[in-house]
Amino acid sequence: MAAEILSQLVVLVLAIALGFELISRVPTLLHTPLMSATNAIHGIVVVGALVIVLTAEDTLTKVLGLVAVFFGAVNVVGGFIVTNRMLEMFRGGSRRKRG
Amino acid sequence: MAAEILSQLVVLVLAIALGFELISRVPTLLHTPLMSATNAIHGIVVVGALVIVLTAEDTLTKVLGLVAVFFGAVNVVGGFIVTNRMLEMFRGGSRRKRG
Amino acid sequence: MALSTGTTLVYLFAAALFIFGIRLLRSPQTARAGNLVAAVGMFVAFVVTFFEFPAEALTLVLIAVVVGLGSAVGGVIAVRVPMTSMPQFVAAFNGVGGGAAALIGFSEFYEIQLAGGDENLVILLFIFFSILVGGLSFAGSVIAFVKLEELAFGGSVTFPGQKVVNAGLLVLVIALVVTVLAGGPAPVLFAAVLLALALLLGVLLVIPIGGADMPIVISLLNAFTGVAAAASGMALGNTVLIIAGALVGASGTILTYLMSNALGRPLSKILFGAVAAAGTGAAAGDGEEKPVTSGGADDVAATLAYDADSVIFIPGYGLAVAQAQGAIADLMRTLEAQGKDVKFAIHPVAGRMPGHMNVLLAEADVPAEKLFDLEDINDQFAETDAVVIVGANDVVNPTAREEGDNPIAGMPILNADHAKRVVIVKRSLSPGFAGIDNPLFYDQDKTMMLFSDAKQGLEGVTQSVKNQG
Amino acid sequence: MALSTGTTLVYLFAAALFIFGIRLLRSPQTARAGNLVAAVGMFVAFVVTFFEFPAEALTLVLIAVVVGLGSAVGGVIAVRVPMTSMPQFVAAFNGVGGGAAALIGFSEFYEIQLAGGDENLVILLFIFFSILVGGLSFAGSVIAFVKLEELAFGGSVTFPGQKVVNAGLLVLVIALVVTVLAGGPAPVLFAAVLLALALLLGVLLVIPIGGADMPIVISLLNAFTGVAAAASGMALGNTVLIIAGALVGASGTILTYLMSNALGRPLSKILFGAVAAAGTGAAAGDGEEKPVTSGGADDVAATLAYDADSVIFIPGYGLAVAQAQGAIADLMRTLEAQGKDVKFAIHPVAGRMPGHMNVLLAEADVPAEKLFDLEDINDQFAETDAVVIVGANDVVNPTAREEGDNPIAGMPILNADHAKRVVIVKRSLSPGFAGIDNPLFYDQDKTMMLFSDAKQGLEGVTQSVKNQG
Ligand SMILES: NC(=O)c1ccc[n+]([C@@H]2O[C@H](COP(=O)([O-])OP(=O)(O)OC[C@H]3O[C@@H](n4cnc5c(N)ncnc54)[C@H](OP(=O)(O)O)[C@@H]3O)[C@@H](O)[C@H]2O)c1
Ligand SMILES: NC(=O)c1ccc[n+]([C@@H]2O[C@H](COP(=O)([O-])OP(=O)(O)OC[C@H]3O[C@@H](n4cnc5c(N)ncnc54)[C@H](OP(=O)(O)O)[C@@H]3O)[C@@H](O)[C@H]2O)c1
Repeated sequence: MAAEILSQLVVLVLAIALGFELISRVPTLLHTPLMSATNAIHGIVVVGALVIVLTAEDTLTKVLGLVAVFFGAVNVVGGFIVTNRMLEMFRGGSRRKRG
Repeated sequence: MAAEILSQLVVLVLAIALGFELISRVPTLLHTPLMSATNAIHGIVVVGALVIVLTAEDTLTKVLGLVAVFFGAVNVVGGFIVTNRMLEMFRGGSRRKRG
Repeated sequence: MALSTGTTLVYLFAAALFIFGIRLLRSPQTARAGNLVAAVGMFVAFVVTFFEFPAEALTLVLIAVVVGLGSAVGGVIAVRVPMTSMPQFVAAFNGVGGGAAALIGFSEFYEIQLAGGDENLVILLFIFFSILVGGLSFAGSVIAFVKLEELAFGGSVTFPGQKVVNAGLLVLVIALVVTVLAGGPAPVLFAAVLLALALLLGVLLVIPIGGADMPIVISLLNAFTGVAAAASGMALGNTVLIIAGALVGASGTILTYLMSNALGRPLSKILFGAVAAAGTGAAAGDGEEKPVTSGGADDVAATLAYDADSVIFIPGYGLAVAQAQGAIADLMRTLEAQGKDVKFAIHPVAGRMPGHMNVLLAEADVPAEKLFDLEDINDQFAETDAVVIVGANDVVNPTAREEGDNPIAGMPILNADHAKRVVIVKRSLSPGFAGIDNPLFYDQDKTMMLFSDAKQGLEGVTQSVKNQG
Repeated sequence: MALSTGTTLVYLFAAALFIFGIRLLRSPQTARAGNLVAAVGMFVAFVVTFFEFPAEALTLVLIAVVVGLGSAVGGVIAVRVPMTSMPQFVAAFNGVGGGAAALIGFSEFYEIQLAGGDENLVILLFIFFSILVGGLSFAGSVIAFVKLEELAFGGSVTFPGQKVVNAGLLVLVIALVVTVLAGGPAPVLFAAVLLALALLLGVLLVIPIGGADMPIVISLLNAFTGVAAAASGMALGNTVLIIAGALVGASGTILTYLMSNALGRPLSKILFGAVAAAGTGAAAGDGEEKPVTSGGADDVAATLAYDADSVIFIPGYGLAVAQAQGAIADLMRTLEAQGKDVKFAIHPVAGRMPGHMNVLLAEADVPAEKLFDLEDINDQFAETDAVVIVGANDVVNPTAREEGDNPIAGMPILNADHAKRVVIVKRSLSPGFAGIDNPLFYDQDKTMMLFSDAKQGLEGVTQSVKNQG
């Protein structure tokens, strides 16, 4: 078990370093879409919530897990669509005309 | 065992991605020192060689391991010193006058 | 909970898609593709989880319903929300994510207690961390949403002793965690209390922050949710949660830093400034009536047509509200047809999100080479005949140059006041986002106010220029 | 070989130091600190390994001796080697690293065979990979070293059917690996043959590559060694090897790409160009004597003192060889004292490593703002009275502008030939690195050759300018 946590820790550290590097010098223009996209990506909690529901031994956990799945789904779907809408406008905006 | 390899694989992939990000836009000026510094860093094989020697069951492996340790030590020590010499010159070069 | 080889590989693939997606998001040309790539990663990770943990039909149905509901809610909101309300809905989506992380942490803790409470200390720490940070992010995002939608808590809400209360809460949290880890009684109850405290902390952290700083706070809360997701991933032993969460946590932190730099507001000042200065709050206007020069569309048109060879447009939030991007592009073309030199000066924080103006003007087919950043154009105002400020306020407010306590002190502004003539198109003398008065309005020699909705006002001016031309 | 918690954490710390070190290396101000940080990481990882795997005294003594020897050899070479021979010694250090990785792979394989040969397939694959890539990198680096030290294999060595031989070798390698994995006979022997083939491949890969492309090849081999180190880390289950190796493998690949772009030589052309064109090799001069205008120090001084208000210096490899950085700085100051405008044009690949000239001139206290990159200065030559080219050749060779097969075709060059007068200080008419003749020498109206060692020549000119001034 300890070995598993340790290798997770290594993964965690590397991913943090990678996260820092990925967003080094982005144009101001893209700050909001990037925030919005990463916002959608942390919707990955929906997977964690799913694991809780799928492995739950107790009803309370299952219910809480389902609430979390709901939350996560809102986060993911809403997040990606909003980001896409923002980015759509960068192309000259012929597709969608709502500002 | 398979689980261990898998988590190593995750680490490998993340480290590769990180390596790519780290060297995105470096000034030409620093290409050679960077090459030289990363050259020193892969001298980390000296640690692998050490592991071979320290865990060797057989004399042949031990000898090969020792050769590898020697190689690794040359790589590490030579690499870092050469890099340092190159970089020393960027500061106006009052310290060392050999070109 | 060691995962199967297949699942681990698929999770790794999903993580790689997230990384690649974020890479693509760094350039405007590839950003949409990047968003799509990340979404595919999400889908893949979601689907494979069902194979890893088989469940009975009822559970699957429940999940399907809940996911359907969540997607519908998220999707409908995301499609409907007007561009100008984006920040608060990003906050909302972020909040539910944080809430999910907190619930995951709590559920996992509960299950561990049911199974006998015997768990690795590090895992327990990560569980508490996800409850705490996730809960904080949830509550903070709710407050941010409420503030931005102007439902309540307008401006900076402070109360005496806020600092002491916050510090006390933190101590309490630490004490709670230590008690549980040391094997104290009623761990589940304690975890529930921890969650409650986290929510309270989230409220207290965000409530004193003024609206102008909200986008930065949202970005910070976004990073928090990432961190909470990574922590819950550590607790569950789930690689894709760890990687995606850590990516967002780290990149969100950097992004927050970049944004606060672009807005000229150091993070510490945003988070603790209002609390430290509790009570001093900037006055939103002193009630006294001061005289201004105001004119109609014809007056403005005359100024532009006869007195100006070079014109700089400064668009702001009001342009977005009035959907006047087409109208301003028309005016640009009309003036150019008369041989005038027209440029746009884009302040980095004009509007309500970075890039807001660029997005709007791109929509109206204003060529990108006509848009100039603050640093590139600020020296040119002195040689410019006329500046037309449309629905912008804070970004041209010379008060920012003054030292002191005002909410925009130190923010770089566009030097509109250096131009020979200034035209300001807005509906009234009411202040902008930062809630402070703008001395530029009252420079009667230089400034002409055109009190109008931005779209109608600009259309009137264009018409009038054409008639006069 | 699961590592203890302490060791894993220390390895992780060392890996973090490598990452942080590389970050610091990206900017000239912090680069030295970055190198130091990485070295500390290396030291930490090295030391903790002894705690993880205790050994008897004899082994420790042996290791101490070997490490001492290796450090001494590496250290002495590194301190002694002149700056101009850096590339070949970087190649040498890289080669031994690759050799070590290959030996690790081979030893690990041998131990596995001794223990019964029962091992995970993935591990075996990584072992073969480290033998193959490590061996290739070793042999390739040796050849690169030999070429750069001009010990043998000058120019591009090719033979008919080289492509076929290479392809055949590759097929053989794959066949070998498959045989062993399928449980064929004599696995250790096969591994040894694999190593031998890897060495052969390394030789064949590098031997056809001309000297001008060597730095890029060294960078590529550097990436290879990183990859081999990562593979051996996978085989040993050693995190720090995996991370450090992968970092170097990936960053080395990018760096190779960046360098080949800076030199205007796509990688595929470098690696396979010579083999494809085997036999066409560029002629190093046609033996025919062509007339040139040559002068002495006084002639050059007169040109500079009376005919030129603006002067551009173009330093090259010869400046480094002659250690004439101080002399050229003196001449600069002397001319400036006479009110002339002096600049330096730095070609990105002048000298023998990127940044070579910047390093040298910094050493001589030439202010950085006098150094101009190719793009920034190339338009100014036409308005410049005199250009003084010191020990440079390829970087001003107009042949590069011609289409065709010559080794520098397509490389951007400094437009020295656009200036009114050109002075070239070098010892003879012999060609530069690329081995091709330079038409600029023979432009008798414009060009004056000063046949001299760069240092003596420049000192003479400086003296003469002072006397005349
Ligand atoms: N870009 C970002 O990332 C971001 C994010 C959050 C906050 N902020 C903050 O937002 C502010 C942006 O400055 P800004 O100058 O763009 O905007 P502003 O200071 O908020 O001023 C906008 C002005 O537009 C006018 N307006 C509203 N509706 C209008 C309409 N239909 N037609 C014409 N005018 C209308 C308003 O005046 P009337 O009511 O009189 O018409 C208001 O004074 C800054 O304080 C910035 O810090 C920026
Ligand atoms: N910068 C890099 O990263 C890098 C790396 C590897 C290869 N290269 C290649 O190296 C070349 C660099 O071009 P370059 O113009 O700097 O150098 P070059 O073309 O190699 O020419 C150098 C010239 O210096 C002269 N020289 C040598 N010793 C001298 C001395 N003591 N005093 C005066 N002159 C002396 C030589 O002529 P004499 O013998 O007649 O004196 C020679 O023609 C390019 O082909 C480039 O592709 C560059």
